[in-house]
Amino acid sequence: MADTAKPKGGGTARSTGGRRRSRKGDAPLSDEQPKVLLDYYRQMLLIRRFEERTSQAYTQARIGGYCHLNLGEEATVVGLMTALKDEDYLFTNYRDHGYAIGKGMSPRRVMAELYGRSTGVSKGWGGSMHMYDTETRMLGGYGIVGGQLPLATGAALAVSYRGGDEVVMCQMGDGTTNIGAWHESLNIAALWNLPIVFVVINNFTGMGTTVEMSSAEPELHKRGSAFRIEGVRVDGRDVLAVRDAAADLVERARSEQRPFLLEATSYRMKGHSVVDPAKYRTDEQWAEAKDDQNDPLVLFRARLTEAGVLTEELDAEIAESVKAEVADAADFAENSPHPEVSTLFDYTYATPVANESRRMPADPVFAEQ
Amino acid sequence: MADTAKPKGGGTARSTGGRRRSRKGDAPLSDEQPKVLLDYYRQMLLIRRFEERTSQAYTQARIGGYCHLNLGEEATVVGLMTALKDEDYLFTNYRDHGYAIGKGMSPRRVMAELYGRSTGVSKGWGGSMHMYDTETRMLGGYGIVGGQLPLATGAALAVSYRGGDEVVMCQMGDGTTNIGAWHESLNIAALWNLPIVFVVINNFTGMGTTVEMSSAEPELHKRGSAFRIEGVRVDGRDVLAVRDAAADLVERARSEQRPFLLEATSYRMKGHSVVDPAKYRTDEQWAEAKDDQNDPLVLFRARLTEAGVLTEELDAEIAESVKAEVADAADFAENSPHPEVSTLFDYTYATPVANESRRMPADPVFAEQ
Amino acid sequence: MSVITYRQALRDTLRAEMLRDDDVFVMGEEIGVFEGSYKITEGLLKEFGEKRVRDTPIAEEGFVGAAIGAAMLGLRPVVELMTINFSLIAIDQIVNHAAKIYGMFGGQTSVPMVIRTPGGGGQQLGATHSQNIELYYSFVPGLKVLAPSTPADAASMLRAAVRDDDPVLFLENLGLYNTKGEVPEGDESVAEIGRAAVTREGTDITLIGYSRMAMVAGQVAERLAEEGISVEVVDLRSLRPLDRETVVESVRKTNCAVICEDDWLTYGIGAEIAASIQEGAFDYLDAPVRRVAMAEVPMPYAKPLETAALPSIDSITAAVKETLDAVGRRVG
Amino acid sequence: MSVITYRQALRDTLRAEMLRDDDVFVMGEEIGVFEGSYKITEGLLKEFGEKRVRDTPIAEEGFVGAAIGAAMLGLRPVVELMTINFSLIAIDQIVNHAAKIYGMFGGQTSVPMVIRTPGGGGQQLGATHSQNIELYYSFVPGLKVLAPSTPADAASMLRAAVRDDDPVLFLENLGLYNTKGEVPEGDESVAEIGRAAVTREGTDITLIGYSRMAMVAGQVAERLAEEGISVEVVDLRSLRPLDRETVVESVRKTNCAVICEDDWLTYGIGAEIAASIQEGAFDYLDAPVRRVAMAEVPMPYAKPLETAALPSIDSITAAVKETLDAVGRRVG
Ligand SMILES: Cc1ncc(C[n+]2csc(CCOP(=O)(O)OP(=O)(O)O)c2C)c(N)n1
Ligand SMILES: Cc1ncc(C[n+]2csc(CCOP(=O)(O)OP(=O)(O)O)c2C)c(N)n1
Ligand SMILES: [Mg+2]
Ligand SMILES: [Mg+2]
Repeated sequence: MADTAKPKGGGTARSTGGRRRSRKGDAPLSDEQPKVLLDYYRQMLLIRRFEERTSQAYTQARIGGYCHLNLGEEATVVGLMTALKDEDYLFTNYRDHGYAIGKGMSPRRVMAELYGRSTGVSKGWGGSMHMYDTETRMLGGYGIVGGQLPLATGAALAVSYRGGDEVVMCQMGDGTTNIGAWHESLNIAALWNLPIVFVVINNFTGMGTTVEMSSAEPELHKRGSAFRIEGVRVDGRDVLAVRDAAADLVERARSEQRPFLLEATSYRMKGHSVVDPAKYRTDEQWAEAKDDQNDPLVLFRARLTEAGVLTEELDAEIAESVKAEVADAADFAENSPHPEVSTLFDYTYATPVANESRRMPADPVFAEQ
Repeated sequence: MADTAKPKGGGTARSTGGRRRSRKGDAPLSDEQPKVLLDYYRQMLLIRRFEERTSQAYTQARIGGYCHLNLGEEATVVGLMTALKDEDYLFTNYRDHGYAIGKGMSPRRVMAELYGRSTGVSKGWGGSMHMYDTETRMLGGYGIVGGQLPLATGAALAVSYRGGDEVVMCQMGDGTTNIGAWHESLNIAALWNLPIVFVVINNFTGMGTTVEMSSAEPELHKRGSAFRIEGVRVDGRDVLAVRDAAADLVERARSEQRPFLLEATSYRMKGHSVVDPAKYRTDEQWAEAKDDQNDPLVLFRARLTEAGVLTEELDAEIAESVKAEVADAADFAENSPHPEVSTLFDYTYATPVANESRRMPADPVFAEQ
Repeated sequence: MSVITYRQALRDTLRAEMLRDDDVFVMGEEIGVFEGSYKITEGLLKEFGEKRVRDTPIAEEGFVGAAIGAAMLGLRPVVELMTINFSLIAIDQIVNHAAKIYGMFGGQTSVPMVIRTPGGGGQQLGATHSQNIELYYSFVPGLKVLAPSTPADAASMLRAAVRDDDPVLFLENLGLYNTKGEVPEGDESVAEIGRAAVTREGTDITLIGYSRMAMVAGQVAERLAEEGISVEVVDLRSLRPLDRETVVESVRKTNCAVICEDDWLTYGIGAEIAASIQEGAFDYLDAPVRRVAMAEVPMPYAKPLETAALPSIDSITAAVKETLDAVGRRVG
Repeated sequence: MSVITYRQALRDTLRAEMLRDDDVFVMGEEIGVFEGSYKITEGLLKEFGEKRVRDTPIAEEGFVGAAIGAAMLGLRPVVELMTINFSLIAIDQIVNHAAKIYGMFGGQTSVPMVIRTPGGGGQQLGATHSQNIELYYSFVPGLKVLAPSTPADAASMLRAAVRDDDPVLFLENLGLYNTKGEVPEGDESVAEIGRAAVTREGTDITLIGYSRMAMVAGQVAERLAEEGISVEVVDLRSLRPLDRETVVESVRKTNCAVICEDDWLTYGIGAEIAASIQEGAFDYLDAPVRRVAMAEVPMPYAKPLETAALPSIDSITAAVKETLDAVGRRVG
C-alpha cells in the first residue's frame, strides 16, 4: 500500500461542517457523515496497530532510545488532530508517534524515524521523541518535559506578528503542568493575545506519580485561572467529544486571537515507556487501564456498530487495510538506509562558518586544519 | 546610642494580643496599645530615614553595587515583620534593608553591610541585596528574581520534616509572580502542606514594566488559585491592616500547616534603584507615587495624631532619636574595618577540602602546591 | 569482599546513610512509587516512608531549590535528578544559590546537600538526552563535583558527599550502573574529596579519565598491555576540587599523556587537564597532550552516527599509539 | 570615521537592522518603557512601537523560548538578557532547544536568533551578579558565541549575528559599554563569524583575551611597550567556533603566551586556549602557557576583596614578565 493512500489527519475531517458544535460524548451520530466517522475509526486503529508494532520492534532492538506510546490515547490524538487545519502548527512532547501520523505524516516515514533511517521524518536524527515535519507543520516532539511550551508560544507570537490566520496547538502531559515553563508560557500567551491552544493529556500519571501527588490543583483545566485563560475538560476516550471541544477552542483562538486550555482525560494502557512494566500500578489502576470501558477503540467500535455505520465486514476490511499499512511501514523502515557517517557534521549549523569543529573522536585537534 | 536600645522588629508587637483580628484599615485605634503604635511609627520612620541615608551614602560612593530602597513601603515592611515571631524565618528579595531592620538586625550592622565592612551582617560579602542573619532568622535577601521562593519553600519543608512550630515568610515583588520558580514553589508548598506565607509586595511595577504589562492575572492574590492556595490582598500603606492580615495568615499557616498568599499594595516613592531617575514614569504615576495619601508615614502620623497617641512633641522626640540612630549607624559603618584580603578564600567551602584552589589572579596554577 | 554492581553500591550506601542519620532524606522525580528511573532508590519508599522518600512534581528548579532551603536549616537532602540533562532547569538554583549561600552571606550557613545525577550517552537517546555537562558544575567555586567510576568508589564517595557540609554534585553514569566491582564487606570508608587515584601503574604513557571513561581507560590499558605497552591510568574521581598534582606527577614519570572524556572536546573537562599538564609538567612532556572526546554535534539518534560520534576503545587506543609514536617510544 | 561608544555602536546597529528587515525585532525585560537596564535599546520603542520592541515579563525561560519558537517560523528575534547571570534561568531553552533544533530534526528548520547579554564584574554586584559564564554557551555545538571588544567589532559582529541563520549568543560587557572607538562612518561591514584577530603585532610574547579582557590585554601591551617588550595581542572575538589557527600561528612566532580572562581559571575559557596551544605549537613553546583569571570564589561584595579577586593590568603584566623570564627573553 502506497503511503499516499492514507487519509491525512486533518484532511477528511475538514470537509465536514459539524466541528464547532460542542456536543456531549454520547450524542447521536445521526448528523455525522459515516465516511468521516469511519475515517476517525481507521485512524485510531492505525495508531493502535502502529504502536503495537513499535513496541514489538523496540523489543526486537530495531528501535533504540526511549519509546513512549499512545496506546489508550488514540481517540484523544485523532480528535485533536482532526480539529486542526493543515496550516495550523503542532508542538508535542515525546509521546508523539500518533500525533505525527494524525497530523499527516506517512506511517512509513514515522516508522523509518523510529528505526533511525535517513528516510525518517527527521532523517534518523530525532528518533521516537523527536518527530518533525515542516510540510505537515508538526514542529516537533520534544523530550525535555515542558520544553515545547515556550517554543509553541513563540510560534504563536510569529503568527500574530505577521497577522497570520494559523493557530498553534501545544500538546503536553498532566505532569508537565507543574513545571515553570508552563507558568511562563501561559502567562506570555495570555498577555500578548496569542492564538494558541494548550492541550493537556491527562492520563492521570507522570511516570508513576499520580496527578494528585504532583498538582496541587488536580483539576488541570482550572489552572488557566492564574492567567485568565479559559479551560475546558473533555473525555479523551471519545473522539467526537475531543474533536468538538478542540475545534471549538482552536476556532476561538483563531477568531478571538487569544489562548485557550484544553484538558483531555484518557488512560495510558501500558507503562510509561515500552520498557516500563508499571509494577507500581495498584490493582485498581490496572483494572482501570485495562477496562474496555476506557478503551477508546472498543467504545467507538461499539458506537459505530450500534449506529449501523460499522458492520463486521467493514471492520474486518479496515483491520486488514490497517494491518497492511503498518506492515508496509515496517518494511519500508527496515529496508531504508542508515544515515551515512559522512553526514555527521551536516546539521550542526545552518549557516556554514569558519573554524567549525568537524573532528572525529580519534582526530587530533589540529588534524582538521 | 547603643544598638541594643533599638526595639526589635517583632519584639514589642508580640506583647500585644490584637494581631489576629482582621481589622479594616481605618478602624479606630482605641483598642491598640499606644506604646505599640508608637513603636510601629518609630520603626517606619527609622526605615525611612535609614533609606534616605543609604541613598545619600550611595551617591557619595560609600556604597557600591545595586541599591534598592524600601522608601514608600515602610508600613508594609513593619506590618509584615510585626506579624512574625522571633523564631519564624524570613526570605526576601534584594529590596531588603527595611526587612533586615524590621526582623531585628541592628541598623549599625545593616549599614556596615552596605558599606562592605566586616562588621556587616554578612561580613561585607553580601552588600545591599544580601542581608543575612542567622540569629534573627532572616535567611537572606536574594538578587536573582524568584530565587528565594524555592529556598523558602525548602525551609518550610525542613520545619515540617522536624515537626517544628515555625512559619516561613517569603517576600517578593509583583514582577516575580511571572517567573517559573513562583509556580513550582507554590505548587510544592501546597502539595506538601508547608507552613509558609508567600508575600507579594505589589508596588505596581517591576523596574518600569507595570503589573498589567507583565501579569495576565493582575490581581495577584488570585494567582494562588492554580494551587488551591488562599490569597488575600491588603492595603500596604496601612501598617495595622498589613499586620493584621499577615498575622492572620502566619498563624493559620502555623496551626493549619499549609501555605497562604498575601498581596500588599504599596507605592515605590523613587526609582527602581538609587541610580534610576524613573524617567519612564508618566505624570500620573509620579503624582501617585508622590501623593501624601500614598505615603504610609504621613498617613500613620495623621492617624496617631488624631487619636491623640502622637503629639507634636513626641513626634519631634522620636524624629530626633531616629536621626541619632541613623547617624550612629553610618558612623559605625564608616569606622568599621574593611574585610582583609587574606580572608578571600575563607568562605568558598564549609568543609575544608584537598586541592581547593586558593590562587590569586597573578599566581601560576602550580604556585599553590 | 563481595562483588556488586555500581547501582547496588549506591543503593546500599543511600540506605545505610538514611539509617545512620535521620536528617538524611531523598527526593526527586519518580524515586518513590516508581522506585527510580534507574532503580537506585528501589525499596527505599517501602522501608522509610513518604517523609524520607519524597516523590516530587516535575519541577527541577522548585525541588532542587527546596532541597537547598532544607539544607540551610540543617537537613541533609539527597536529591536525584533523573539525568544531568534535566539539571539545566535547576541550574540557577545550583549555581546561583547552592554554590553561593555560604560565601555570599559571609559563611553563616552551609548547604549540606547532594545532587545525584547520571550522565552518559550511547543509548540512542538523542540530542537533548545525551549530553555530558558536568563541566557546568565543575567550573563553579562553592560546589564539589564527584565522579566515581567503580562500585567501591561510588560507595565511599557517596558516603563522603552525604557527610560533607557543602553542596556536592555527584555524577553517576548510565553506562556504569550495571558494572560490577569488589566492595569490601561492611566497608564504612569515607573517601577524601578532592583526590584523584592512579588506578593502574605504568611507565610509557599516562591515560586520564573519569566516570565511565576511567573504566574505558582501564580497558584500553589492558588491551595495550597485551602489546607490551605500559599505560598508567589516572582516574580523576573529583572534578572539583581537581587533583592536578596526581595527574602531573604521573606525567612527569611517563612524559606523555592522553585524556579521554565523553563530553565535547572544545572547552570540555579535558581542556583543563591538558592546560594543567603543560603548565605543571612542561619540562617533562615529550609530546603534546592529546584529547579523545565526543564529536562536536548535537548527538544524532541513528546508531551508526552515534557510534561514530563517541570516543571508543579503538579511538583512544589510536590516540595513545600516535602519541607514543610522536615521542618515538612505541613499544608494541 | 567617527568615534563612538560601544553602547552607541550596538544601538545604531540594532536600529539599522530593524530598519533593514521587518522580521527583526527585539524583546527582553525592561527594554521598552525603561529603555534597557544599560540603555542599549534607548529610543527604539518610540521609533518602532510595541510590536517590534517587546517588554517581557520576568520570565527568562519563557521569553527566550518564545524567541526560539518565533525564529523557527522565520522571524529574527534579538533577545536581551539583562545580564548573563540571569541566562541560567533560560539555559535549558538555549542549550536543549535553540542549539538542538536544527540538528535534532535533521536540518529542517534553522533558528535565526540572537541573544544579547552583558557579562562583567568589578562593580560590587556580589556573587550572583558577577559571573562570567560564557563558557556554558561556548561549549555547545549548535550555538555560535561572539564576544566583541571594540565598538567597530560590536557593530560588524552584531550585524553578522542578526543575519546569521543560527542561534548566536552575543556577549557584551558592562565594563565596555562606555568605552569608545572608531567606527567607519556609514560602515556596513559584516564580520565573519569564527575569526580571531591579531589586534596588535609583537614579537616577544602572545597575549590572548576576549571581550573586556582583550581591551585590557591591549593596555598591558601598551604599558609593556614602554619597557621595550613587544607583545602581540590576539582578540579571540569568536568563542564558538574558536579560531585556534590564529592563536597558534602567533605563538609559533613568539614562542610563548599568556591568556587573560575574567572568568574562573579552572575549566575556564583559557583552559581550551592553553590546551590548544600546547597541541598546535608544541615544538615552538619555550615556556608553559600561563593563565591570569578570577580567583575561584563566589565574588564578594566588599571592594578590597573584589579588587583582589579580579585580574588586573598589574597581575597580567606580572604573568607576562614571569613568562618572559622563564624563556630567558626578558627585555625591559
Ligand atoms: C525536564 C524533564 N524532567 C524530567 C524528565 C523525565 N520524564 C520524562 S517523561 C516524564 C513524565 C511526564 O509525565 P506527563 O507530563 O504526564 O506526560 P506523559 O508521559 O504521561 O504523557 C518525566 C518525569 C524529562 N524528560 N524532562
Ligand atoms: C532572574 C532575574 N531576572 C532579572 C533580574 C533583573 N531585575 C532585578 S529587579 C527586577 C524587577 C523586579 O520587580 P518586582 O518583582 O516587582 O520587585 P520590586 O523591585 O518592584 O520590589 C528585575 C527585572 C534579576 N535580578 N533576576
Ligand atoms: Mg501523564
Ligand atoms: Mg514591583
